[in-house]
Amino acid sequence: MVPQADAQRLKLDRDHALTLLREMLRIRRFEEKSAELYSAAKIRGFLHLYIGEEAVAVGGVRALNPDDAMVATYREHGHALVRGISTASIMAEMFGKQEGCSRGRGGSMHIFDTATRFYGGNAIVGGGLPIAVGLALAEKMQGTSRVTACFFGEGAVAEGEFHECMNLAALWKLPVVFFCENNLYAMGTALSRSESETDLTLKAASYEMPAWPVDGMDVIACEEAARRAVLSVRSGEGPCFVEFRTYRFRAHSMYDPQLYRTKQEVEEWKKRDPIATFQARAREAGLISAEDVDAIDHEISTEISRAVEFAEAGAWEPEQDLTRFVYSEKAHL
Amino acid sequence: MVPQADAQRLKLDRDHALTLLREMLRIRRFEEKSAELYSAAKIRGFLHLYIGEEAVAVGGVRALNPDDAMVATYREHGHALVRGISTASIMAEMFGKQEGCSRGRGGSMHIFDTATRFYGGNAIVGGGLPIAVGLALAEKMQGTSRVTACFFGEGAVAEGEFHECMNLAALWKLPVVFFCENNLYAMGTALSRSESETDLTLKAASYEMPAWPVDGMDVIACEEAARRAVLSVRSGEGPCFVEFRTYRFRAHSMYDPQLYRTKQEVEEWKKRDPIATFQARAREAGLISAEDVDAIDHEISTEISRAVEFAEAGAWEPEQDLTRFVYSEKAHL
Amino acid sequence: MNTAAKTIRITYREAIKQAIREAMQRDPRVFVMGEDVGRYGGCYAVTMGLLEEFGPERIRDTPLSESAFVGAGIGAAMGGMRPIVEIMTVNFSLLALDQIVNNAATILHMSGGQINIPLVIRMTTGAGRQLAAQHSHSLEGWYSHIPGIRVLTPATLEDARGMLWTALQCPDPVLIFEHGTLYNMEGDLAADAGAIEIDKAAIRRSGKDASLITYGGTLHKALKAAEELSAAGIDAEVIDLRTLRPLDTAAILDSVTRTHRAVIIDEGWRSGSISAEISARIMEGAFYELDAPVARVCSAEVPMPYAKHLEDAALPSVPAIISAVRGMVGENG
Amino acid sequence: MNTAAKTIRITYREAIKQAIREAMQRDPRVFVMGEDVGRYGGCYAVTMGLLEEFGPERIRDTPLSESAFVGAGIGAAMGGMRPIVEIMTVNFSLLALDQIVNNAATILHMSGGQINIPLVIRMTTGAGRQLAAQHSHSLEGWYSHIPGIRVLTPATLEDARGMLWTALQCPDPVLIFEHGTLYNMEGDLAADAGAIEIDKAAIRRSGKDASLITYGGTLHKALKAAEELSAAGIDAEVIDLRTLRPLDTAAILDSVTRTHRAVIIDEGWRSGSISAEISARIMEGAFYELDAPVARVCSAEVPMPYAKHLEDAALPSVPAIISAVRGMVGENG
Ligand SMILES: Cc1ncc(C[n+]2csc(CCOP(=O)(O)OP(=O)(O)O)c2C)c(N)n1
Ligand SMILES: Cc1ncc(C[n+]2csc(CCOP(=O)(O)OP(=O)(O)O)c2C)c(N)n1
Ligand SMILES: [Mg+2]
Ligand SMILES: [Mg+2]
Repeated sequence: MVPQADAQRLKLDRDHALTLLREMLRIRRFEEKSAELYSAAKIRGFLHLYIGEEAVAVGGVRALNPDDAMVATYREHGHALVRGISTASIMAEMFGKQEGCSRGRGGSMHIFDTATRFYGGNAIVGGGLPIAVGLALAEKMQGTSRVTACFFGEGAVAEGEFHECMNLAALWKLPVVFFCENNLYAMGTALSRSESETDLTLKAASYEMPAWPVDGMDVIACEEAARRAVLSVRSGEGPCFVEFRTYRFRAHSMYDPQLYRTKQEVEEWKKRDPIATFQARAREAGLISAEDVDAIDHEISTEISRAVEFAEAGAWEPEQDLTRFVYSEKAHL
Repeated sequence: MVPQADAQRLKLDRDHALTLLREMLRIRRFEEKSAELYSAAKIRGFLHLYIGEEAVAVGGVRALNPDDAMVATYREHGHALVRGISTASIMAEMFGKQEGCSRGRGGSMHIFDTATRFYGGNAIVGGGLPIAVGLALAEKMQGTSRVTACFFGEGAVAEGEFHECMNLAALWKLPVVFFCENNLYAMGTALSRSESETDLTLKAASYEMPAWPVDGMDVIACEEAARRAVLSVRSGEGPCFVEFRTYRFRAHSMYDPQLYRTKQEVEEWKKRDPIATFQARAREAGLISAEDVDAIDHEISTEISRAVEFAEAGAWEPEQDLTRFVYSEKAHL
Repeated sequence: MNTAAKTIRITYREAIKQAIREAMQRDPRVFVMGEDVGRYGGCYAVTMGLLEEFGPERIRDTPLSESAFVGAGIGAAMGGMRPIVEIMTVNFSLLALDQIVNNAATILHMSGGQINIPLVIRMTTGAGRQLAAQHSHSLEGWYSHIPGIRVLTPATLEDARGMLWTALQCPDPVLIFEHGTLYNMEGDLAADAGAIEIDKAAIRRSGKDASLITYGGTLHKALKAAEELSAAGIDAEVIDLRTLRPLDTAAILDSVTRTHRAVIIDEGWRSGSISAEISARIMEGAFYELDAPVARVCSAEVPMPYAKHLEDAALPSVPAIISAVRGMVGENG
Repeated sequence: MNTAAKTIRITYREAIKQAIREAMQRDPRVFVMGEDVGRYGGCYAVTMGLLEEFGPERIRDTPLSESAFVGAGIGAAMGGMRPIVEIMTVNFSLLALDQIVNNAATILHMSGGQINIPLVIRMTTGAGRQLAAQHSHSLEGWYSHIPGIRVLTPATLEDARGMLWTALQCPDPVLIFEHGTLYNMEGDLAADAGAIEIDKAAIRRSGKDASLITYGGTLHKALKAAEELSAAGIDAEVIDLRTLRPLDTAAILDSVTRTHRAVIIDEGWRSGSISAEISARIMEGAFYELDAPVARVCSAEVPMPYAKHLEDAALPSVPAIISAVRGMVGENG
């Protein structure tokens, strides 16, 4: 099922290695800070951490061109950061401030940014898939060569919308790439308890859609698989499906006693931490040094503390503006 | 994928042949009469004829035990007749009379009969599938060995509910058999215009569900395939999927100019008329005679004219009873 | 100018088709997507012939996947197109409700005003054709509970012809409900009839004794009732709401302030129908103007029965409207 | 007897859990099915511990397939079971709406009274926790538009403990809406508290100057407002509707006939909310008793914003209730 085009391994050079590490670390530190701010009640509502899955967003989003479109879920801080939405505007959004990328109306689950064609942040499982299919349809009808990437968790595979969207995309050969983040659990429900067939690539195949799995803890493998898929989609061959096999290190959201899995299982997976393993690999390969890591760490923590200051300093949207944006303020587009 | 149990061909004897012919002819004549009565405005609303597909209902329903349950679609006259609901009460239902099996509240699309465990008659494409899954769940939880049969058209395969129900049934190994009536069209939409993968058995396989196709114009093959599937389901091996490859000779409903297919295509299929071909086969095999056919014809036309008289003579439910059956009249069950 | 005087004989169905044709000719971003809109010609023949004129890219037959193609309409609208999504009937729109309520209606707001969804969704609504409980809903009033969408109910040839283009210019999602009993309504329409505003109610008959407030399929029953009442010396005003969200409260209060009596006619089930909202707004805005309590003539609270006499009894009728008005004009009148 | 005097300290969450436990102990046909009800312990921990007590057959974790498992609940109820289906939140119930509206609510009627659906569906409703636009709906009033279902909104410990059993005895589908902000509400409950009737409203505080009519999450705001008003010498009565379908119109009219003034408090969006129906019924049944027009305090018509100050501004508040009452008691008071 794997398109052969561009099948050779990525050549990893120093810059590339530094970038991958920096992107993954930014997500990790950003979310560690977010968890802290949640306990401090600066961030409220639901907060879903991506910690452990960073390689997927980094590999997947980097495979896109700046003018491609993307759709994600409520667990989308990582994707938004890699896509280039500013750390400050995302943090301000989670604070509920007017300076947030969604003016504080969306919060953690609803990050939107037209500048980077980031179409959310959707809190209904499976709810973003039809949107991605429609964005791809628009590209096709307008004759562009742009691709739409749709990130979603393996839990969404059980939803009827997954089925309808896979079929529609394949039937119409739309330029959409389905990036399934299989972290083995949908809240507390293990994949084996929600799917009669747990090999998700077989499902994709039943729509005649090329599909392949990839180690979601290996950022290089993720980027390769994503680039291969995006290339195939961009070449007009219709949609592709990539299953990223990954794992969520933290709770599903901030209230989750995690009765459904053992500490030991979590510890086993942590040995495959995408950041630690990649860092070790890159060090061994002599691509990066301990100083590089310190420099990146420093750079990131500065960026994040600036973001927090920005969010703190932000303004609350005036209460009298409550009902703005229910209907458009422009009469025409 | 074909369970081996009971895999040998059915032995066809004279009685069996007479029964199959009688059952198919009853449906054919009943619906020809219904079409006539529709033009005479005795029957109103939507009327979906099954003409051409009789072998499927005859084979499929005969495979069930009297205490098994079944669910069908708005194109269900045939299934209801084979199941043993009286011709008179079905005709009265289509007349909208109180003597109808659903008291005239349901009409052609909503035939219900608890005595034969016939759970409708559903006019939402795919809408009956979850009900069938639930009926099967109830059987399993109550430890019975009863099976639930779910008939639906190939158009329903595109609905999210199909996907959710196939997975749930397979995941929980429920005693439900999916009988897909693939007549190649969903109203005017050819299967190839609605599915990226047109081999429906492959879809079933993606849920780890045994599935096989059968010639839906061959009543013997239909009965064999259905019996094999029901046997496998009853033995506790979980759900099965059978694709009956058939064809609708008439319009989708009474208003359909049939712009989407050629007369020639229809004529080609009519050469495979399940009744004519079976009759010829049975005659050749010396199992039935011309006299038999005449006798059956006579018997059926008598039954149908009696049914029409019964419907004509039926009463209109009193208007003051309009809001009965919105809520149950018994306080408890 | 004298072309303005020219009129053509046309049906409601044809008026909608001409509006679609004109929109597609004027704006290449406009396309139609839905079940059987192409080869079949539309389940109510509204799009008949458009496939031949515009081709399968712009007149898109979809699989039976309501949630996916409605959601794809949302995505396509975000992506720069101007989709007209046809859902065959309101009954099936429930399968797409999550996309309408959780995405179409919320994304402008959740994105802090960044993302518009210029989407038009058309669907048939209403009862009166003996289609029974699953095919006879009137949910347009129910939909109008949802902030973020607009709800239109064209009841005249002018509105059938003119509301669509204006809806397509609107930056927000617009739902258009076409009552199934109106398609064959024939009359004279100005040859140059075109776009028409979509947020004001209209007085279809002016009168001084009572206000009959209605919309869609029941407008014509209200007009007939007004005729008969005038024969009896009661001069009723008939208000066609035209748009259920936003409601033209000013027009309603203005009429009631002149007539001091109001009867609301609504095909929706009485409890929680739009008629309740109208009554509440009159309570809040014209209480001291009322000579009698506002009355409602709605559908009986029953899943629609198939039998004609029961369906007739369940629906608002001219006699019911007349007696409601008489009852109130009797009182301190 | 003195056990009746005994009370226990309990939360709303725990009261529901005890009701479920008791039902499962008393009736082997009762089982719970929904997303994460088992291993996770329920998204709001209502079913925590029940898996261990009753096992995975009766505490069934389902895949993310709302339409299928709600429909399966309908089928299982037809098949002799007494399912309690948990939909995590009302927001996701939209994915199952077709099954609820087109099957659960219609089948008793379409089958002419033959087939009952003794199904209970529980779901969390309401806002107040900064969950933003896709997780903050209050649609219980909207659901009560549908004939054929019953809608319960327990707002007290007694009702949380007692309504479920009575609902399970009901031969028709019952939807129970639990407001998310009530789960942690703690108080004293009679040790022998048990089943309680489900079709009468209750006076939670009697008063003579105005009727505050409400239900669910806003009951407690209304009671607080009544307290503050009494300090100001205004004696407000507080009616807890308890059941939104069927509405206890007699109780509403009786109260208004005594107080001559009414304010309806409803967390639903104002237009087309249940508050409109209540106002309309007062218009129709107690118009001449009113000293002032009925007022409504509802949610602002906006997809719920994430930012706390905006969410607070969007929801009914104690001050808003107080000023509505004061405004009216001023008038001809
Ligand atoms: C339609 C719907 N049902 C249920 C939920 C509640 N919910 C939120 S996240 C989640 C788990 C989703 O799991 P998965 O798709 O694997 O994504 P992950 O959280 O693992 O990244 C559930 C059940 C929801 N948001 N939407
Ligand atoms: C959810 C839904 N969408 C659309 C329709 C309108 N409709 C009625 S029958 C039909 C075609 C169904 O085709 P198929 O499932 O193949 O069954 P067949 O009519 O061929 O027996 C359609 C689109 C419907 N009843 N329900
Ligand atoms: Mg997951
Ligand atoms: Mg078909």
